[in-house]
Amino acid sequence: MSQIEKNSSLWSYANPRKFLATTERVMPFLWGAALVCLVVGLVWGFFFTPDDYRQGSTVKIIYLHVPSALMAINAWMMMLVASLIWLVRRHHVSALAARAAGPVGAVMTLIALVTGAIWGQPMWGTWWAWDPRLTSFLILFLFYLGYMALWAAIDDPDTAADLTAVLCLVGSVFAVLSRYAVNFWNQGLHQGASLSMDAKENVDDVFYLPLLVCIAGFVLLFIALVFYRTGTEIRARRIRALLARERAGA
Amino acid sequence: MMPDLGKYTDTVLTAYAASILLLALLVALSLWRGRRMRIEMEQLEARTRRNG
Amino acid sequence: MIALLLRDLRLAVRAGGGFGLGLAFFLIVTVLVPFAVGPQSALLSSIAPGVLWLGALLACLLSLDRLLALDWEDGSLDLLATAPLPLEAAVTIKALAHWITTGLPLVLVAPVLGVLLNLPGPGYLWLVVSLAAGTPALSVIGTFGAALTVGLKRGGLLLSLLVLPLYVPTLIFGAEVARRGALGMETLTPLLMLAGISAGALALLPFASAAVLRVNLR
Amino acid sequence: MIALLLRDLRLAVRAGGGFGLGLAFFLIVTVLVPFAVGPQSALLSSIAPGVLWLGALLACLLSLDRLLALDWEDGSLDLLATAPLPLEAAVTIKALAHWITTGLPLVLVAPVLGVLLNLPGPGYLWLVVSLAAGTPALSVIGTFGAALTVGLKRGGLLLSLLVLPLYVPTLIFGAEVARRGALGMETLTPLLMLAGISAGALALLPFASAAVLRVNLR
Amino acid sequence: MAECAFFRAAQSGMRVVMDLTVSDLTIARGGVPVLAGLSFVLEPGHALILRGPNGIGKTTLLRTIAGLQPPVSGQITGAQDRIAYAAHADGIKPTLSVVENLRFWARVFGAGGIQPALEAFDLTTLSERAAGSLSAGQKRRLGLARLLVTGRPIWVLDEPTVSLDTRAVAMFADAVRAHLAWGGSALIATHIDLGLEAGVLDVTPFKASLAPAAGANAFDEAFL
Amino acid sequence: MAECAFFRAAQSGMRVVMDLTVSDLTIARGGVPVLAGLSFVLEPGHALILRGPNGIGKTTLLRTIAGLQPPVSGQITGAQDRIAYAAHADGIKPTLSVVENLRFWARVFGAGGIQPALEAFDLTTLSERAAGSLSAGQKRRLGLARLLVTGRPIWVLDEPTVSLDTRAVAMFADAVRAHLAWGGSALIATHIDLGLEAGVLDVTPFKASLAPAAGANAFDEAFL
Ligand code: HEM
Ligand SMILES: Nc1ncnc2c1ncn2[C@@H]1O[C@H](COP(=O)(O)OP(=O)(O)OP(=O)(O)O)[C@@H](O)[C@H]1O
Ligand SMILES: Nc1ncnc2c1ncn2[C@@H]1O[C@H](COP(=O)(O)OP(=O)(O)OP(=O)(O)O)[C@@H](O)[C@H]1O
Ligand SMILES: [Mg+2]
Ligand SMILES: [Mg+2]
Repeated sequence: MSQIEKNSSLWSYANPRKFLATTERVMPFLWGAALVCLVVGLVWGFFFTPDDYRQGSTVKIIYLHVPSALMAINAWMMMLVASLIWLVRRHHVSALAARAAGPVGAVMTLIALVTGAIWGQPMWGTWWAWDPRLTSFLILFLFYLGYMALWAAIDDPDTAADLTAVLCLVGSVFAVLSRYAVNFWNQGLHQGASLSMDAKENVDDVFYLPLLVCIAGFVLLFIALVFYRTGTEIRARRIRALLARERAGA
Repeated sequence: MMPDLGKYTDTVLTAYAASILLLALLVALSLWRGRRMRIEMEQLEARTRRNG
Repeated sequence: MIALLLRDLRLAVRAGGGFGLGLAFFLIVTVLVPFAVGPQSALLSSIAPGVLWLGALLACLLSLDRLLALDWEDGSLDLLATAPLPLEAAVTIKALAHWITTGLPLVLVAPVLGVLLNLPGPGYLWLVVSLAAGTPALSVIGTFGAALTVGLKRGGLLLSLLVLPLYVPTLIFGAEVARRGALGMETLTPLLMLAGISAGALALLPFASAAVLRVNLR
Repeated sequence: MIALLLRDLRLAVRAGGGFGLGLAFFLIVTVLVPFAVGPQSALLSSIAPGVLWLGALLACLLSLDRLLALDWEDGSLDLLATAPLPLEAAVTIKALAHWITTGLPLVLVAPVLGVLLNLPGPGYLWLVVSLAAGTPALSVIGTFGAALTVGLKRGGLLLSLLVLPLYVPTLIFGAEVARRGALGMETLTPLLMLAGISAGALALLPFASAAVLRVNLR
Repeated sequence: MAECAFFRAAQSGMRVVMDLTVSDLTIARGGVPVLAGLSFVLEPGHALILRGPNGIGKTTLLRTIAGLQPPVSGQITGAQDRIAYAAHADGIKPTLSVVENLRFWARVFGAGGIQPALEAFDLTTLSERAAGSLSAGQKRRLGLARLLVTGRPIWVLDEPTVSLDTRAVAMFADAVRAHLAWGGSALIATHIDLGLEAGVLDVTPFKASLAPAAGANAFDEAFL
Repeated sequence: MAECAFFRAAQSGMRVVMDLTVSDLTIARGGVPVLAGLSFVLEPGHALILRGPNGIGKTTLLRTIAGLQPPVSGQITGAQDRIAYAAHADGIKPTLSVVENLRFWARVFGAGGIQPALEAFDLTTLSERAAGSLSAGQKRRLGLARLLVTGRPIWVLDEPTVSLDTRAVAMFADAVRAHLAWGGSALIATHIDLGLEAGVLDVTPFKASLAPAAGANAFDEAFL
């Protein structure tokens, strides 16, 4: 263990024990902060913002829709980075973090899809339209499903980590390709991005500030969930290793 | 207390209910599995220590 | 390399016809569509290019699971991995054999099936062109999926799940070429994209497939 | 008998999710259709019932090859044939397990996918009813096909080829129920036919399957 | 054909015990007769070892006796529903655990507990392992343990000791001896010495000549 | 690691001949170490028989040496591109004939004719038969004949004589002797006596202890 203490770079968190110890300490704060941001943002948005002149009270959906849509993409990004780290440096924690993020990302995607569909009903008169933004989210959801299914289907953890990492890489390339393909195929109905730097013209401050709080809440929740679930995965692997040794020893 | 959501009451409420349900489900499942793994690991570690 | 290609082709012919079956599936899916959606010929002719592309894609997909799994089960892959041939080459050859036995016959037979679905006149040429440009990508991407799932007993459905989203860009551009062609519209842009995807997949994916296969063999 | 059913269900769950994957394939085929035929919602909604039925049928079809082939390969079928259980019962149980792991989930999830294709309002009920009445026939017929092709290495595509024509009547009546339902028309006649096919297949085909299986085992 | 059946009290209550009688059997594989004119009687409490060079037709013979394929001509009596067959493929599901695999077969054959079977082949420590993660020999032990849970009196075994180490071969021999003592019988094709006290039948002399035989089937024979 | 490589004239021209050296090898299966601290040298012209009870890790060791899986720690030198591996599954295509099967592997390995291989395992009379219609022992003979057409100097064999009758075992022993005489070497895991003059390595003493080892991987080891 001494060699680990000497090693104070960021990589030292790739040690499962250290990772567990550290996250154990910050978990309560993370959960707390996530909860506070979410509650404040959602309550603010739901109770204390006015209706939009065109969309009526449905704008309130934006406080769930946009943060979850952002996190859906960012979760995949995080998985991509974690997969690369695993492939290059072979830190097990990073592979397990990618695995832990998968279902979280999938649920975020699902929330974006569901809120979008519910929103679409009054706005566009349909639950679902083959708009490029919507469509590419559906494809993203399929990538999440495939990624999770592959993890679940393979027994050997290192094999599973390697294969899912490569899938994540190749999948990212194809997800981007799909985005362009879908755009080409159908120009859509969906709002353009308005959360850019000069966003103030598009979205009023009244909506903008609580939205930012909600986004912060989703980000924090994501981090908390991923840390927690990575811990769970580490323990699951430890259980596996202990059981295997016990049996082999018996 | 409840703001007037006009003709979109159902829409907005379903959206909130669905999302919060999904989030709660995710968190609950994570916590449940997390707790199980933690307990199982501690039991196993205690056992292996006892057996050498 | 040639030996491997010849063997794979020979096996495809011997095993009850690697060709025949892909084609037959394509044929039957195409035939079932009118039963499913109803026989109105205007409706059929408007969905014809799409259905043909989708049928070709599914026929490709279904034949993927025998691409590597048989060699895995009988130990040939272990032996190939220890042979002088680099695994990247072996994987590419296998994709090529898959294309010759599945993609190529699909390209050739698609116009005939177009007749069944009332494909509009100018559509035939573009259907063939788009399939010719797109099916190699389908084979190469499929090989990657097969390499991912090779260790799993009957990974067939998982294979579909992994491969289908990867097929989306190819399908979109391919069907777009055929659809625009059938309507007499400009087809250059999607055709270039389609060819680009094929070329890119052909150049890069064999490395991913070989890497994944090595992991699966250990 | 219960032991066999439980084992098959357990195997389906263990093998990376017998359920999940059939569903996933259904989902993916449905999603791919708009990419292939274009995004116009009127067009989509007019082909929706047919496409959903076709998708369900293909998802069923794809999972057939693991229905008996795995048991054949590892020798379980030899052993089952020498066991006290009559082979007819074993085959029926296996078809039932297939329906529970594939047909039933398809029925439940079909309405969700209907949304993606703009299925008209009244169509949802009839889609579910028709799938519930028709999928048992798909499983039983599929088991027969699987029994026919069980000895063949990767009979997957041959299986499709044999089974698809047998699926035609089920598909026609099933899709007809769903289509008429979506248009608000009378559905009783095709529904009765569909139920009749299911009942007949269930009553007679297990004997054929068992007979065919015995031949294949020797 | 006088069927020689008699009653006998056995460990698990009263059972009908009878000989397995094979008379003037001709068997074919892939349409080609491989063994002809084979006759033997296997009595309860006895084992018979089949020997013969590779490709002579031992596997074909065992499959015929197990009822998996019909004989070309000749009679097999006393086999119906009394045979436990084990070959190279032993019906083991890799995703199920050792116990789940065994319990399934025990329930299909309606026989009793699996504990004795596990103990006889030293599988207790492996019992929760997925069968797919066993080594070749461990898997084979599981396949043999299945025989014990069938409760069937006649074991028909095709090269049962493939991949087994010497200790496991001894376990197998013990299991066969116990089975014989209980009143069962065994028919075993093997190339190696099992250390069993058993009759040996070398099938080499029964190799089918390829001249078409006269008889009931001679009419078709030239064509088939 | 001094690599002991030297030149030697062999039957098929000049070849680089060197020892296969395994030093302090630890191997794992399914994430669990099975053998640890194994070292041996296999010189050209020699055979080494691996022995050990079922499940000790022989198959895992052979796969590691063949390069199909990475070792946990330790070195293997002289194996790269010099190994012909043969296991239970012998890569035989049932729909191809015996000759087609052999010729394929001969061309993949770029080696010479298949006639000597056919003759060594008495396959000439079967040469046009589809491999799927062979009996268990005939199939195995075909799998072993493949070794001869690879032209590789080190044979790594996992239970090669399964299903073989005594005559075929003798053929196999002759083939190994000829290979050794030619300057090749062989590493064979088996449970039975092959009648070869060869060193024997019992791997039982190298069974990995399951206490986590210190070393490069100890960093993660506690968890994995
Ligand atoms: C199921 C369908 C839908 C999906 C998958 C979806 C997806 C997305 C995505 C990915 C974003 C991107 C966030 C960003 O780039 O900043 C977004 C933002 C947004 N969506 Fe949706 N959406 C859906 C339906 C809808 C509907 C029906 C409406 C309302 C009519 C809507 C309104 C918005 C708005 C207002 C934004 C914020 C745009 C911005 O200002 O950035 N969405 N949605
Ligand atoms: N499909 C087939 N067509 C023609 N001949 C076949 C076919 N299958 C097997 N044979 C031949 O039938 C013969 C009997 O095979 P069988 O498997 O019964 O032999 P065996 O005695 O079990 O041999 P082994 O000891 O090698 O297992 C063999 O010579 C084999 O080549
Ligand atoms: N996926 C796995 N997970 C855990 N343990 C495994 C896995 N696969 C194999 N093992 C164990 O690894 C050990 C080594 O297996 P291996 O096949 O190398 O043994 P072997 O010496 O070849 O035995 P045999 O003589 O029976 O062939 C065995 O105890 C086996 O149970
Ligand atoms: Mg045999
Ligand atoms: Mg072994």
